Amino acid sequence: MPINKVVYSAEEALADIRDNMTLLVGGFGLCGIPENCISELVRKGTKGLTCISNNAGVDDFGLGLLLQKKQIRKMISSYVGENAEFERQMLSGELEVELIPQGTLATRCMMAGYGIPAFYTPAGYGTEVGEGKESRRFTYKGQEKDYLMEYAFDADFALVKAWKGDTAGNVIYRQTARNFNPLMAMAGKITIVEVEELVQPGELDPNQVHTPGIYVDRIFQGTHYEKRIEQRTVRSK
Amino acid sequence: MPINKVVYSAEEALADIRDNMTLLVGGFGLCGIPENCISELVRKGTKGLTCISNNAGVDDFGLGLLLQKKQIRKMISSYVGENAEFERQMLSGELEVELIPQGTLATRCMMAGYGIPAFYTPAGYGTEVGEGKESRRFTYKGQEKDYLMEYAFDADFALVKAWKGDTAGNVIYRQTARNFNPLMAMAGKITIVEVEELVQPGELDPNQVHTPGIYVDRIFQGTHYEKRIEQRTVRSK
Amino acid sequence: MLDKTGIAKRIAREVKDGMYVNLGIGIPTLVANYIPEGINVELQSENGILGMGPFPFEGEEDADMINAGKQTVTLLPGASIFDSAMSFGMIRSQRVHLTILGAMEVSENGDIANWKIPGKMVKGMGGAMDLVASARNIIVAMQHVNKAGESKLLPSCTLPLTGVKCVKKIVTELGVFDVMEGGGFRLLERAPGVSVEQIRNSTAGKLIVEGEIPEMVL
Amino acid sequence: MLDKTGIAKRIAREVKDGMYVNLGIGIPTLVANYIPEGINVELQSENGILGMGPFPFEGEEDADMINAGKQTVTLLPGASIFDSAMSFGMIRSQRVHLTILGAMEVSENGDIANWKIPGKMVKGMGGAMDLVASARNIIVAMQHVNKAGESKLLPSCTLPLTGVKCVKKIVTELGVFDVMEGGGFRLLERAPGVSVEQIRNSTAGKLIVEGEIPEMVL
Repeated sequence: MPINKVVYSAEEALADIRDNMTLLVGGFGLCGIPENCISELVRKGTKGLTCISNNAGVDDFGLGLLLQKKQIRKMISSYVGENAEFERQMLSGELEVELIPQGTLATRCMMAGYGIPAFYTPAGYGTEVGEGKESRRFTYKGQEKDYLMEYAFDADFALVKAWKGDTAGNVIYRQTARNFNPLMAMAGKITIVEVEELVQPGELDPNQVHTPGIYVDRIFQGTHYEKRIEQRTVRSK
Repeated sequence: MPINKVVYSAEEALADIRDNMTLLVGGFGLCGIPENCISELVRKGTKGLTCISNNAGVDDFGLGLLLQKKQIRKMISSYVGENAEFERQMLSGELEVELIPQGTLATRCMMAGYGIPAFYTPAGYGTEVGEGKESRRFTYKGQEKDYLMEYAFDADFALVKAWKGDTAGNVIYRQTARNFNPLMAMAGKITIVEVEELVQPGELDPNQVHTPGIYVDRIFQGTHYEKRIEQRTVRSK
Repeated sequence: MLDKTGIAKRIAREVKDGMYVNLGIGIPTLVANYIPEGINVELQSENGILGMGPFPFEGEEDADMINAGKQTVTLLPGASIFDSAMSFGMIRSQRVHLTILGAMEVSENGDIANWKIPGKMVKGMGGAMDLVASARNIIVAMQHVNKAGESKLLPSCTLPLTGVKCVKKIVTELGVFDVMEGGGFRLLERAPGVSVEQIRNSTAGKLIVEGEIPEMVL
Repeated sequence: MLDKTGIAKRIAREVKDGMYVNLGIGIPTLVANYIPEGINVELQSENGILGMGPFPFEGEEDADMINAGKQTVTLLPGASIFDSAMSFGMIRSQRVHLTILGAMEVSENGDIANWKIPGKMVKGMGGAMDLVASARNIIVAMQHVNKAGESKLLPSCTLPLTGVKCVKKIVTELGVFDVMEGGGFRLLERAPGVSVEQIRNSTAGKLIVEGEIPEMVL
């Protein structure tokens, strides 16, 4: 039998998340966010959190729910618009914010999962993102260019949303709800995945697994997904 | 319409591969090797090649076919057993060989595809693999450890074998024939993919594409796949 | 003078057959509507799409299918989905040929500022810093002057930079400009009804005008 | 004294419920056969498998489904396939808990040599250098002495190293040894019928014998 990663609720999955921990939270805007994990953090009332997440949700959904309750001490993100409470807390100094380039954010997660402590990227060189960082000139594929040294993230937990998963922790994401999720799944010291559908080992095609179960410590079937759309844009038939 | 990457033969695909170029060649042992591309290199008689490939084939198959014809000047591999002609050429000094750890080989391909010129890995630190390389001590996830700096590969062509691909260059690999193929597909200045089955855009599930077409410059349907097994191990019913 | 649509139309002519293109939010997004028939290009969206299609028909929106502007979109045949690391991997490795984005300021050596106004609410750079540090070809679509009437084509940027020496071309309501290797905005085309003099008056950075400057034909 | 099967059986007892394990070629491969019932472990093969199963039934071999030893294998339910970069990613990030591999020499500070004999044909390190540089727990399965009768447990290795200060435990035909932080092979168990004296005579490196050493029960 494969190693069983199933827990029966968000409450059980998040039981050992304590105040002042650092969490990686998957999703891009409101797409592919771990709704059940976020609700459970609100319920628990965990405080002083550092959240690494591409965005900060909207006022009344996603990480915005944690901001409302002042549970977040620091956000590490690439883009944080669309959130009035966020803005208020940031300008008043209640909330610490570190903004980093989106590709750097994604890659720092991946490198954590790949056991690579540091790497070089051109993003942010010559800007205030590069201030205080080591830089280095490389000639690569004939182009000479300056790069910043960036470090892999080191976070306590990763909270990840996937589409389907099996009890061994193998998961598949759906469409652009993939985004940062597989990267954060590899990066947490402990990785918790909530899925829309939990299946038995053998039901997923091994060839099509996005995140192998070895990266997943706990998996549970989420409930009541709202999957809110941030910008509903359509054309007429 | 998506961008069309189809060429009609190995001959057309490899037309501009010239003597003394550097090629990334996918496969692990004889599993997932670009059989049609290798045959075409034999036919063309291209000489002085540097081949980056995990292994060097066997005497009469895979890259062994190029070794027989003395078309390879240098091999960059992690493991090169199982090949008498290889051994003869290496010991006589006709063939230059650079051995590097398998994970470093894989990661140097991936980094090329990710535009990251250099990264740090612990593999080979304190061994002769580390001689002449920069090393550096990092504390990551609480462990202090020494790492070597390694560079992304810079190769002229990547020769890749996939299972199914569409005309836009999106491809899917099958089982462990995946191995180095998706990594090398990202790493070539020009990437050539041969597939067992070429399909129309829309026939592959976008969610399940392993290598997006943007990394593929030319794709063609291969023929006469032998798919030789190196070690046939079975149990009785 | 060009309106936003005009700027988008003019930029669409820079999009060539076989290109992978990343379009920023605002005017750049409009460019997709004016790519000529018969030109095969694929749009990349940095949240993980290659082969992005138009907005969905009403009632067919999928919360799991959005673009980098968080708008619901569709996929075209031959599309693929990937994670954010691979997305920026293809950007950094220059497989994405062309990036079109907006700017608050561009300097005559190609520096760009488009993410932060000190003292105001800062929303973040999103993927812009990765894009401008990576793409071989970066075209800026923007208004020539800001709301206070000040030129946005400057000797050097006053706002915090997004990237250095990266912008290759600028299209504004007044004209089309190449950013020169040695510094300076070389005027290539005037917008309909706009004079070189008008452009000169609105350009604070070094303007290079060589020979007769044609009026743009859209 | 243990035969190869005995060494494999003894090592199998180090495999605990919930572990991801990478088995090298040779004796380590045999370990899979002796993992106790009721213990759920998953085997990782560095060419890109998690959840590797036994050899296929005759006639069911698939050329696309091999292990790192290039042998045809099968997958168990819950298996997954991935590329070589991710495979070594999970190794380097220590999600693979236990690596079991052979060696030509181990030194009393945990250095290992198992890939190269100068002057002889060199086949390469394969994935061994990545594995030993990464895993938290590395167990070596080997003969105690080489064909020339010389000890393979040494004060320091004479052959080119595969990795430094990484081996945690050694199982040979003579016994089980912990490699100590401060240096030295601490004898934990004697193989059936083997005396401490025999082990001492076959061990060139510092041997630590504290108290009564139990004979192994298989």
